[in-house]
This record gives sequence, structure tokens and C-alpha cells, in this order.
Amino acid sequence: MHLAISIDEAVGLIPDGATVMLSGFMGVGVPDGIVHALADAGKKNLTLISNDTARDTTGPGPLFAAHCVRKLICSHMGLNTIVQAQFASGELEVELVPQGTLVERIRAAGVGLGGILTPTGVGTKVAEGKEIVEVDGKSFLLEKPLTADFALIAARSCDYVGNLAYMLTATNFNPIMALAGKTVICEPEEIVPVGMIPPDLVKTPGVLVDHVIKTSA
Amino acid sequence: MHLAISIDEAVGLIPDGATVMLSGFMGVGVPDGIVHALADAGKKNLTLISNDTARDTTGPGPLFAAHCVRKLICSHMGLNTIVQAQFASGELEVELVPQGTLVERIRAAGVGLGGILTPTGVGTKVAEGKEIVEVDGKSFLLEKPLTADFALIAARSCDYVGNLAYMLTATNFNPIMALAGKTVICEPEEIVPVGMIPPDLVKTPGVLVDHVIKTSA
Amino acid sequence: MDPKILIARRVAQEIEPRSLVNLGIGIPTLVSDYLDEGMGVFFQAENGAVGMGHRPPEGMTDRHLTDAGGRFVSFVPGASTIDSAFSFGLIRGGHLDLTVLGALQVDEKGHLANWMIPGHYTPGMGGAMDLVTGAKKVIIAMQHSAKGKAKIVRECTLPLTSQRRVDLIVTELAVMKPEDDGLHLIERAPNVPLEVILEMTEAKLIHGSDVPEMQLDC
Amino acid sequence: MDPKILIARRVAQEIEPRSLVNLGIGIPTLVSDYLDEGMGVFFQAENGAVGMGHRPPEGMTDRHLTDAGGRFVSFVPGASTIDSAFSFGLIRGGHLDLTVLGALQVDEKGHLANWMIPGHYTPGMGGAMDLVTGAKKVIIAMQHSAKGKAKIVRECTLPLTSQRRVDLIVTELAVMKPEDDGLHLIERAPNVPLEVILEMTEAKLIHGSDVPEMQLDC
Repeated sequence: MHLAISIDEAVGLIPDGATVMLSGFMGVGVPDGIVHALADAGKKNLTLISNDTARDTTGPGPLFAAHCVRKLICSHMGLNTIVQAQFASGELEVELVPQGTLVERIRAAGVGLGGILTPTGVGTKVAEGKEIVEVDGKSFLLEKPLTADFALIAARSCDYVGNLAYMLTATNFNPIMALAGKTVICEPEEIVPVGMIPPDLVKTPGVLVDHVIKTSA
Repeated sequence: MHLAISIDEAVGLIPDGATVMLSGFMGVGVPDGIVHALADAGKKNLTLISNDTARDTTGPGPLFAAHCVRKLICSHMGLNTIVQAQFASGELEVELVPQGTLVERIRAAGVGLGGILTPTGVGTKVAEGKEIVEVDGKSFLLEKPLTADFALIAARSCDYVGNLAYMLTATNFNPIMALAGKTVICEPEEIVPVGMIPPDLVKTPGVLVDHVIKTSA
Repeated sequence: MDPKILIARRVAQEIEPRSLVNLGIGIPTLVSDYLDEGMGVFFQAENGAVGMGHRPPEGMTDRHLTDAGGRFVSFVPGASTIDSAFSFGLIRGGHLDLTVLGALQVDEKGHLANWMIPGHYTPGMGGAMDLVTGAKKVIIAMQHSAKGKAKIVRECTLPLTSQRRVDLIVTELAVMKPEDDGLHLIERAPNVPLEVILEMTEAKLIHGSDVPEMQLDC
Repeated sequence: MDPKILIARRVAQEIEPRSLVNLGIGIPTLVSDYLDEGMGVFFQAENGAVGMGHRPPEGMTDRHLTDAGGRFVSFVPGASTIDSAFSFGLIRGGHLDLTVLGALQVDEKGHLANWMIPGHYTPGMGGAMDLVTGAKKVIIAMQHSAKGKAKIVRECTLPLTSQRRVDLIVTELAVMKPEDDGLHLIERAPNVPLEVILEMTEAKLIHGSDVPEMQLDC
């Protein structure tokens, strides 16, 4: 059983300087409540792992506007003008990772693999400084697992065991990040009684989830 | 759209000597109809990739009883007396693979990775002859992707696009093998009209499935 | 004809019935408008959609159903949702029949650059590196030049997206195919003289004396 | 008390509330009978079950719901189904709090052998290598010896399951804990003299002068 916590309690768990995975894709499937609360709380020096930076005011946008992020690991940041400005000025350190590599590195951390061997990025700037592993005459990049102190994820439904169900393309990185954060905090759209999510509809078993945010009574 | 085929047509696709992945776990979630049909057809020299060999008459059992299999790649064969006898006599060549490594090697083939780096098996007999890759001071076995000419899988429901839904622990290896077979043949318990499986319940998108077996009119 | 529509219509001819296709942002997105729905093509998006349809009417959108650009879409019958790991499993694993992408530069070897202009703009590669590495077929759909500057060059000066050679380049002026011996000009847009194409192209184009025109039916 | 039940009851004391536990075949399976259901323990099985419950009454079984041995089970409220890759992701990824397994041999270093007897019987490792490598805690639950032959040995002669040291060994005679300096005898079964344990054990056991008895309440 997992006790639901308030959004303020969730924010209180996350210290300045933490490494935070944030789910979502172009602002869809993002735990927006906790993003805004972290921005309002003025967190500092976060390392943020997120597929993209959406736009200035969507997805992780508020965290950049409030200068919470020192380092960003993502695959795309082209549509957020604040991120572009902070990157240009040197305020924001950025590691760009191909999207398929990003999600698979996160999964590798979550499922206990030592890294991944991917053809993506071989012979490009992305390969610089990385080990190449040959398997049966083909070259692959060894990309390392990517974990985080916290995974902040969103779900459509959650029960009090922490079981999660997602909806349509709001699924995206959520089930993968749920595997990889040392502490996993979920902001669901609804909390339902235990047993209301059929076993085959649970995409993330509650054993992976540490805290569930309850936004209303 | 995928046309449903008969079990005889499916058997006709699979030549002697083929490499065949067969889903299921201790006889649960196995496409039993095609297993029996392959045994009855007297296929020869198959290489079979299966989690386990269940018991003499369940799961892949009939394939051994009919001497269809020359090489077996599995994680467990302790409860099938025919397999034990064929292994002892040298009729059956066996490669034992830890279960987590087996499923991840199949997944690697399906998702285009060059192999997996797993801690499982390091320092054991399983590591013999395999490359060790060090990542940040830890040792991992490099285990290679595992593909097959055919993946024979079972599903609870299937539509005419080939979308598959599974039920409870009959899920097991099915969704992973569906990614990795060059030709994927599914034997569902029922075929339903397109659109009847909600998008979030589809566990294997039909784009991965080549043929669907229709057992009755 | 609007150049973008011309490109989209020509690319649409390359799409096989019942294939799985990923369309990039910009001109590639337009391609789906020129396909017969009876062909049974499934459109995949990186964010985890298999079977995307058009944007629904106002009032019928849902924030849980979007494309890789974050725009509202619909699902066709038989569509399914997958997570990001599965989505890139399809892409990198060779299950995607075709991706249509834009470019900053393409060169004579068929190498693509489309994710950063060092010192000027770094949007990031998003899913492009995986798409170009993993898709069975890669088509570049773009305008022939940008602000008077050639985009089809001798050798890419911008960082590459992949070592892999793209399969076809379609612009409002021409269709080009990179091969072992270089970049072949295989079609001209209607009423575009060969000389215009050669002048607008920095790369060396291999061509016969009579380059056929695109056949855009209807 | 039946030796197997004694072992199961002692192992049950090691299980933490709200933990995720995998029980191997044989004696380990019995452990769940001696846990208070209010503890909120979730039982995982390799074949993809999280939240397994007991075998349902005759007539209420379903062939789609089984444990890793292929036996019919039920699901507790809040249970979920996962595929085999996810199941071993939980196991190898360190999400499993405890696994309880049987053994052919365990040695002074805490190394386990439980998957083959070369030349005699090769069942295969199934999920055991991943379980022992990945679980946060590994407990061996087994009878102290097999047909008069010691199973707790100086050094395993059978092929190892993992390099990893198991955390605890529970038999019908004793509880032992492998540490850096060797194998510690930490508890005796009720009314079993120290000398009997030492005689039945090939491995060297480190112990104080007064080894406490197991406390099996009720």
C-alpha cells in the first residue's frame, strides 16, 4: 500500500541539486502540478532528464523560466525559447541524446542492464568519446544506463497500491521512467480504489511507485 | 489488414530445418494448435527457442515426442522426460540460457540492439566463451540478439489488423517474441472485428504480425 | 501548384499499401493528405501512436491523443498505443517501412544533416537519428534550397544525422537518388528545365540526356 | 513439527511488510502460508504475475492464471500482469526485495549451486541466475542434507548459479549467514544440539559458545 501525499509534501522531498527524470512528450503526459510547484518553490541546480523541453510555458517549461535547471539531458529543445537562450548564454549545460537511445538508457538502468548497444549515432557527433563495441562485425555505440534520484511521472489512473494505467499518447516515457527513478512519484489524474484497475490494464505495477500525489480531498 | 490463414497453411509455411520461437511458460500461453499440427506433419531438424519444455505432453512437448527438434535453446527443461532422454542420448543439442537473458536477447533482436550487457551469469559456466564488457568498473556479459525464422505465438484476442491482446500470465514471452520473429504467426483464442480491441489494450500492434490462424469458420 | 503540395504528392507515390510510415514535421506531414485511405497505410508517431488519423473537428480533440509535434490527432480503426521504448523498438528494430523527413543538408553520398547548426541553432535530434538508422526506407522531402542557399551539397558541413544513406530526395524541382556512384537525378518537376535543377544544386548530379518529368496524376 | 514447515515458518519471519517477494518451487512455496495477509506482501512469479494469491477452489481455476510452476493461482486485489521482459526487469533491476530458493549445494562463501548435476540431471537454471544476481536479498530454504549427503559444503562442486553471496540459509536444523570471514551459525532449530548441526555440515561453521534457538511463535 502506498500513502497518497500532497503536492507540497512531494516538493519537500526533492532537494536542490537533485537529478530528476520528468516524463512527457511535447507537454503531453507530464505531471504538470508538480512541475509548477517545483518552479514556484524555486528549486535550484536540478539536473533534468526529459525527452524534450516542449514550449516556454508547457511541459517542463516552467522549470526553465524559474531558473531551476542547471543541466539538461534531452533529445529535443528546439521549440522552447527560454531553453535556447539559457543554452546560448551558458547558464544551461545540455547533453543531447537520440530519443531511442534516451529511453533505452533509462530502461537499462531500470531493468539492471550494464548499458545498451545501439547502432544509432555511430559515425556522428553523438559517438564522440564513447566506446564502440563490435558484435558479429557490426559496430554499436555503448551507451550507459541513465538513472535519477527522482522520477516524476503522470498517469491516467492510480490505485492505492500504486498501480498505474496510462491513456493513449500520454503514455510515452512514463512506464519507462517508473522503472528507473530511485524514488518514483506519480501525479495521476484520478485515484481509484484497489482492484479497480484490472490486472491486464496495469502498465506499471505499484511495487515500482513510491508516492502518489493526491491533488484534491 | 492481415488475412487469416488455416492451421494447415501455417504449417506449410514452416520448412524442415527452420528456426522457430515458441512462446509460453510451462504450457501456458502456447499456440497449442500449431504445435500439434507441426508434430503431426513430422517436421524435422527444427531449432526451437522456448522458455521451457513444459511436460511430455504439454507446451512444446509434442514436438519432442515426434522428434521434430534437433537443437533447443531454453532456460529450463527439467520436467520433460522425453527432452531429458533425447539430451542424454545426444539426439538433442541444448543451449541453456538464463531466463532473463533469454527474453532480453529476443527483445534485443526485435528492437534493433546489438546485444545486451547483463550481470547475470558472470563468473558462472554460462559465461564460458563469451565476451565480458566493463562499464564503470562493473563486469557484464555481452549476450547476442536472438532471432528466428518464425515466431509462433498465442493471444487471447486478435483483430483483422493483427492487433493482439493477451490475458494474465498467458502473456509471458508472447509480446517479446512478436517483435523478433522474421515471420510472426499468431494463434489467437478469438478473432474480433477491427476496432474491438481498444488502443490502450493492444499489447502487440498488428504491424508486427504476419499471419493469424483461424481455427474455425 | 504550391511547391510543398507538389513535394507531398510526389512522396505519396512512394508509399506501399499496408505499410507502416512515420512522417516528420513540416512538409512530410502533408503527405498523408494525398493517400487513398483504402491503402491501409498505418502512420506511426515517435510518441507512441500506431494508426494516427487526421486532426479531429474542434470540440472533439483530447489532450491524451497527439502526434510527435504535440498536435491533436485521431486514431483510425485498429490503432494502438505504445510506450516510448516500444515506439523506438519499432523504429530501430526495422519494423518501420518508411520515414519521410526534412533536412538542413543532404549530400552526394546521401548523408543527411538535420539536427543542429553549430553556433546558431541546436534543436536536437529528437527521434531523427533512430529513424534514419532504423527505417527500412528513408525519403527526404524538402524545398530544394533555403533562402537561396543550396541544401543539396557536395558534402554535408553540418553534423550528420546518421552514416546511413537515404533512399530518395524529393524537392519541388526534382527527385534524386543516392547510389554507390553518386547522386542520380531521376525526375524533373513538371516544366522545370534540367539546367535550372543543375544550377540550383551544389552537389554533382548524375543524369541521362533526357530526364523524365514527375507524373502527378489528377 | 514437519521439517519443511519449520523451515517455511522461520523464513516467513524474514519477510518485510509491503515487500515484493519471489518464492521458488518446493519448500519456498510454503512460506506464503505463514504470513499475515495484512502485511501487504506482494508475491511475484517469473512468468509475469505481481500479486499472486493461493490456488482457487476447484471449478474456479483459469488456465490463463498460473505460477512459474504452471500451477493454478489467484490474484489478490491490486495484482497486475507483466510480460517476461518486464518480469525479469523487476528481478534483475533490483526491484525485487527478496527471493527464497532451494539449493543443491551452498558453500562457506555463500555461493549457490542449484541448476545442474553434470552427467546426471540438467534441469536448467530457469530464472534462478537472474533471481540470485538481482534480488535485494536471497534466502536459501532447504533441508540440511540430501540422502545423508551434506548440502552445505566447503566449496560448491556443482556449477554455480551466481557469483553473488546469498544472504541467509535456513534449514530444519539451523540458520546460517555467510559473511566476509565465513559461514556463521546464528540459530539452532528448537532442541537441536550444536554438535548435531556441526556433524551434519561439511562447511566450517563459525559460532559462539551459546547459539540461540529459533523463536517460532505460536
